[in-house]
Amino acid sequence: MYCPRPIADVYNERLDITRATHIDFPQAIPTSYYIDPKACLRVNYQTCNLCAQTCTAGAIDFSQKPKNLKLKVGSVILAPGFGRVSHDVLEKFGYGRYPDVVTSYEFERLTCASGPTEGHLIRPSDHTTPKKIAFLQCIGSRDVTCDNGYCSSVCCMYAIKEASVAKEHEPDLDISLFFMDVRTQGKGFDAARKRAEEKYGFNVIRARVPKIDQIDSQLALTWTTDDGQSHSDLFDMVVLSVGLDAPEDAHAIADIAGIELNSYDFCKTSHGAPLSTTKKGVYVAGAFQGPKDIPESVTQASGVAAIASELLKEGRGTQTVTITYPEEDKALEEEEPRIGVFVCHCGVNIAGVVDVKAVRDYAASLPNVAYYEDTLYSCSQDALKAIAEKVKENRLNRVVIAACSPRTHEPLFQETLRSIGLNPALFEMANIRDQCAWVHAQEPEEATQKSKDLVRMAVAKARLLEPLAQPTVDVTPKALVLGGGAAGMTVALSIADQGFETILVEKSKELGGNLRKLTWTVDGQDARKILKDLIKKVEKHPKIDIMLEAELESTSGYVGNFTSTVSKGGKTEMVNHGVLVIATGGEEHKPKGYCYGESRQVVTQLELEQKIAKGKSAFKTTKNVVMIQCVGSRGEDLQHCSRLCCTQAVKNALKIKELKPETNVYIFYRDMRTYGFAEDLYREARQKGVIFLRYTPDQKPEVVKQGRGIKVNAYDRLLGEDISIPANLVVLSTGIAPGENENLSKLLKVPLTQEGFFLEAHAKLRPVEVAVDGIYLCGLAHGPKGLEEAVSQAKAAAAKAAIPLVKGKVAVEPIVSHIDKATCIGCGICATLCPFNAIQMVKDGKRKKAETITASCKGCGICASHCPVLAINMGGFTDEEIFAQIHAFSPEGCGEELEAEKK
Amino acid sequence: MSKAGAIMVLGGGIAGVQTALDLADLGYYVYLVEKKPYIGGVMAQLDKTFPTNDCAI
Amino acid sequence: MATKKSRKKANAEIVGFCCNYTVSVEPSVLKERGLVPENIEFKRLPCTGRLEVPAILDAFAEGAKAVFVAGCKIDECHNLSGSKRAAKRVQYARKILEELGLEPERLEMVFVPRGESEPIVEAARELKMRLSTMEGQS
Amino acid sequence: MIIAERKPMNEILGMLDGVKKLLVLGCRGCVAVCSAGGDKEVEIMASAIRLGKKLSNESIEIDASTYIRQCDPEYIEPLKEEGKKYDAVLSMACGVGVNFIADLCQGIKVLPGVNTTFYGANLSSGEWKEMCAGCGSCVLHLTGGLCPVARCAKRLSNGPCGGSQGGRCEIHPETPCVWHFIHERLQEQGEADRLKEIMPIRDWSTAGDAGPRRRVREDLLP
Repeated sequence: MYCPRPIADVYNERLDITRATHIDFPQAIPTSYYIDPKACLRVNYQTCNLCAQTCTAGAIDFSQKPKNLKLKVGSVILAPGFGRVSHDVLEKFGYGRYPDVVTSYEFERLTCASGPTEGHLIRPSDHTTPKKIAFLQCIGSRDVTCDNGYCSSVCCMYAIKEASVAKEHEPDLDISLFFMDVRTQGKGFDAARKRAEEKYGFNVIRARVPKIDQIDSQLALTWTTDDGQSHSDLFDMVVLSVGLDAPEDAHAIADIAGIELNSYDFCKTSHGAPLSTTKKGVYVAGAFQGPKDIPESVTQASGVAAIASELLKEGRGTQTVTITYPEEDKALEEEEPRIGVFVCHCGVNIAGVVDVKAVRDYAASLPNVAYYEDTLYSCSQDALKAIAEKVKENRLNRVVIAACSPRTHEPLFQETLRSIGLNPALFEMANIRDQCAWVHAQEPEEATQKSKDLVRMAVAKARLLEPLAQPTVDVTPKALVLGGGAAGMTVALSIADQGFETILVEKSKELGGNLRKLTWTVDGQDARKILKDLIKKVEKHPKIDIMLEAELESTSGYVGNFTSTVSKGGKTEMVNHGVLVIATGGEEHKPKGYCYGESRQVVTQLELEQKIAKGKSAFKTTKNVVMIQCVGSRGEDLQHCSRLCCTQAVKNALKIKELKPETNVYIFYRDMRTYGFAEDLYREARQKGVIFLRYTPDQKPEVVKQGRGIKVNAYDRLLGEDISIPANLVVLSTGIAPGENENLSKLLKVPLTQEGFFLEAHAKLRPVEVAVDGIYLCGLAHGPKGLEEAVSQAKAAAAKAAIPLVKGKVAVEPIVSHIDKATCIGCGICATLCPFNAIQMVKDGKRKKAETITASCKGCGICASHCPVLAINMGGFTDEEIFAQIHAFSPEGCGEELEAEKK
Repeated sequence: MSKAGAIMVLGGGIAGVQTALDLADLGYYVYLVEKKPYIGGVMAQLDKTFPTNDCAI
Repeated sequence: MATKKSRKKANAEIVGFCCNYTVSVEPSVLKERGLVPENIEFKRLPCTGRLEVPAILDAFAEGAKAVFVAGCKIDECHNLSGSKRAAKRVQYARKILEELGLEPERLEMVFVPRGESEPIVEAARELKMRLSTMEGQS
Repeated sequence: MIIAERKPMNEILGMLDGVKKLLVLGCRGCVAVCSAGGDKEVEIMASAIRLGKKLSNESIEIDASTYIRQCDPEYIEPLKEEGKKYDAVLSMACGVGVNFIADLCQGIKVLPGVNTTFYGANLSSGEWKEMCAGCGSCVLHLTGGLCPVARCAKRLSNGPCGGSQGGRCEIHPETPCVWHFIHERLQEQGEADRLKEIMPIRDWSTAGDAGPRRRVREDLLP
């Protein structure tokens, strides 16, 4: 605050200024002021000292010196992330010369409500709102001229996101996106891209813009499309979708850690062991292993935790510390409700529309409200601390926070209550951001009124809130893994190596799954050797019990205490286990059409691999090979992109070229999605003469039988003509279809995606967990992916599955159903409706009565809403509480003050 | 020699933070090392995330 | 026997002969956006070194009131000496114009950094200005 | 080679008063080499006339053509007929061409497009210097190959005039004195004594002071 030294705000991409003493952003953890030693006048020139003098807490001590710490650790995990593409690359596109050419990072800050412009999208040059924006992809990616030959794997997605966000800010924006290939290969991403394109009407242009020109402060782009036509247009703003580079200090890290780097200065790993560096005990996760997006990073992060945990299982628990919470103040909780209301500005997210101060003052008029306040960012660390203090100071025993969504922030606020001895259930949220500020952005008065309504309702409910117990249950230290493919075996091995019994259930008569059909990995390793080693390890492991030709029949119980029946050879076996991992895989899709099944010369990529495995002799008479991508995928039989086929096709094309260089290989594609380092293979294939031809869904290549041979008819966009290629071999990239997941989905009550793969708990942050606690997910059962990714994911699932096993106890959700036995008539409706099998009918005297299995209950409330005699109450959502909330909404509930205000 | 029960995680971005959380849950003491004055890395600079446009912070 | 056919009348007031390596934006777009005067015609050449004096004179004969030639910067010419040659021919054409009683200022050579469109837009505007000053005087 | 240069446009336009149909006729001989009347210059001339006429709101129809030479009858032959289509022919050849057309092509009005200047050598691109006056009686063997007739301002035959100073010409001080060079050259060759010989009186009749000169070679006659 008092620092006189202004510096560029690096957090805001230098679009703003801050002081040498600053906090980067309100939600920063830790939220304490940081003094930039490079800029501080005191540190550099022995002058100033203003901050130390004004800090009332006396927290600034310039006599502190850097210290070297010696830490004894069992393992080192490298997660330094990625670096920035060099300035020279950006300058080629006018960055630095033309002010309205911005990087994607800058654009991110410009559209952010807490950014330097408070979310107003403006041009840096003249602060006007742009009308026409272009996004240029592959800046510093797929570009050998800057030594970044690889694809950065995330830019296509974030560009679409940034474009969508921009459209949300300025609906009249005209946005063009320049792609070489649209690489949205992630799970559900293709569908999301299509939705965004349709919803926002983006101009998607397939071209690489070589440079940017500026005329009259408008940015001029010129490009050539694949039909040879030259185009140009002018834009108000250009966003450079900057790629992910290796971290700047990659070499220093490598030297210190004693690991090797790959040719692009990322960490060197192999497809069979993607998280292991070249040095034992040092592991890698995230973008340093290769450019990747958030879910992949999160997956690798969990995966690497599993590996470290395997290595150090003997040391587990020896150095941990446990958090203790103060005893609950039961007396205070039982007192007459004293409610504290905190109304959040959320920066300008809420305060920009809703009159926060008016809402706060309105809260004061509500009964039982003993304290009220407005906060800038309630979720920031210092605000949480202040809230805790106010609660204590005013002896509040109920807290209402009017802010954002309880889905994301409720646990954080509940944790705060817990830390000061209040039961977390004595908390209620009113979502005045999503439900008022966002949806009624154009009607500030109404939004404010609605916020008052929501606060009034929340307070009405808060008056009746009761503390809820937080029970824990013991865990059976055993895992059940479904599926004996690469993913399943990896999971089983990891859990077993972490010291827990594991049962591996495989429905076929041998282990290996789809890995059996692969000959080489993408990085050129012998896939058969990887398979053999893996099977050997699994078979030899004393803690792994393999059940072949076995299938799961039923599962009951809850996290920590599952009981499953597995059928094997007509017999069934009961198994008790604490966790379950789904690794049931997927299968290569078998397409219709394309003469597949009619001609022996038409095969799938996996069938081609078998042929390649036989060596050169298998291609003796082969002159022309035609590969067709996206057969059955991306909108034909399968809606999704199968992610791995492009890389697989290029890999196989190169193998054919290696076996017999004179073979002509043609690849028809829609977008070449050789993301990450696989881009190198794509480039190599082009250099070796593989011919790539783009097609659009309305002009698909056709496979026709001609005499004894076959030919492929297609439209060549470059020539602008129909062409016909006589082929000796047509290879179809058919993608990955989900396995027979419906049954298992019903059995385990784990939902599937529209495409038929298992749905994870959160696409970004919980990629290997599912909606049901204690059940984890990995491999092709989750979605199409290559071996490298399947192995990472399997390790991640193993880490997540091991957590309850390690803890030995699991906490049960406090919001569960309670059945009042006296009122229950034993009709059993609740038990039949419960989607989680959490209600059982038990004999109670003469009659049967319903009883909740607390640990299985998810608190969905279906039972309570259907009970004909209202015998079921949900913790935290009792009938009384909900009725109170509803009544508070009615005009009678709002009392005269509202009526008066309306006048 | 008894095995150590502590692990060092270099980098406090989303990968480092997730690793640290999982390791702590798995019973290890974690040293999370970060250059910047805050954790969260680049993700803390993002406004929204693809494809759901969820808030990144 | 090379005999000239009578040309069709074009009504561009300003004609710009542009080297292919200079203006990167399609002139039609520049016109569409009102960045350059309405009555302008761009003639794209592989290199201004290919531009001959008659083409310049013919442009005037066809009704142009001013002409500019935009070549690469002297030391950046893709064909090494193209811009230099063009500059000389422009010089010669200016002499002829003068002999014919036209102000040589109606003809200008501009040197443009590779691929930049702005100097060309500026040249077009500059000539437009000159024309209006000249018309104001006469 | 014969050197020529384009006439100023106002002079040309003056000649063309009332001409409605014009042939601009170039020559691929000397004038093409000295860039005064070859194909390129013909094009420029045609365009310049068109523009000039347009500026004075007159109309003219111009065709352009270039002959291999305008000083040989066989090349001019076609003009006899072709030329009748035009009000005038503007010859871009040297004066020889203009004359020859006037001689051979009855009823065709021929106009000069260039000024014929001298017999010269190409010093560098765009730079010529007179080297020969075509006087008809060469003494170059006596003067070290340097012509005093063409290159001495006074056309002296027996050494420099009294005004030559420091090797510069008295009349054009920017021009070196050719007799100075002749002296140096002969000295180099060890023949300086030659300068002592008095040259016989020149027969200036061959220089064309008595009407057009004509030469006949019996061996070449048909």
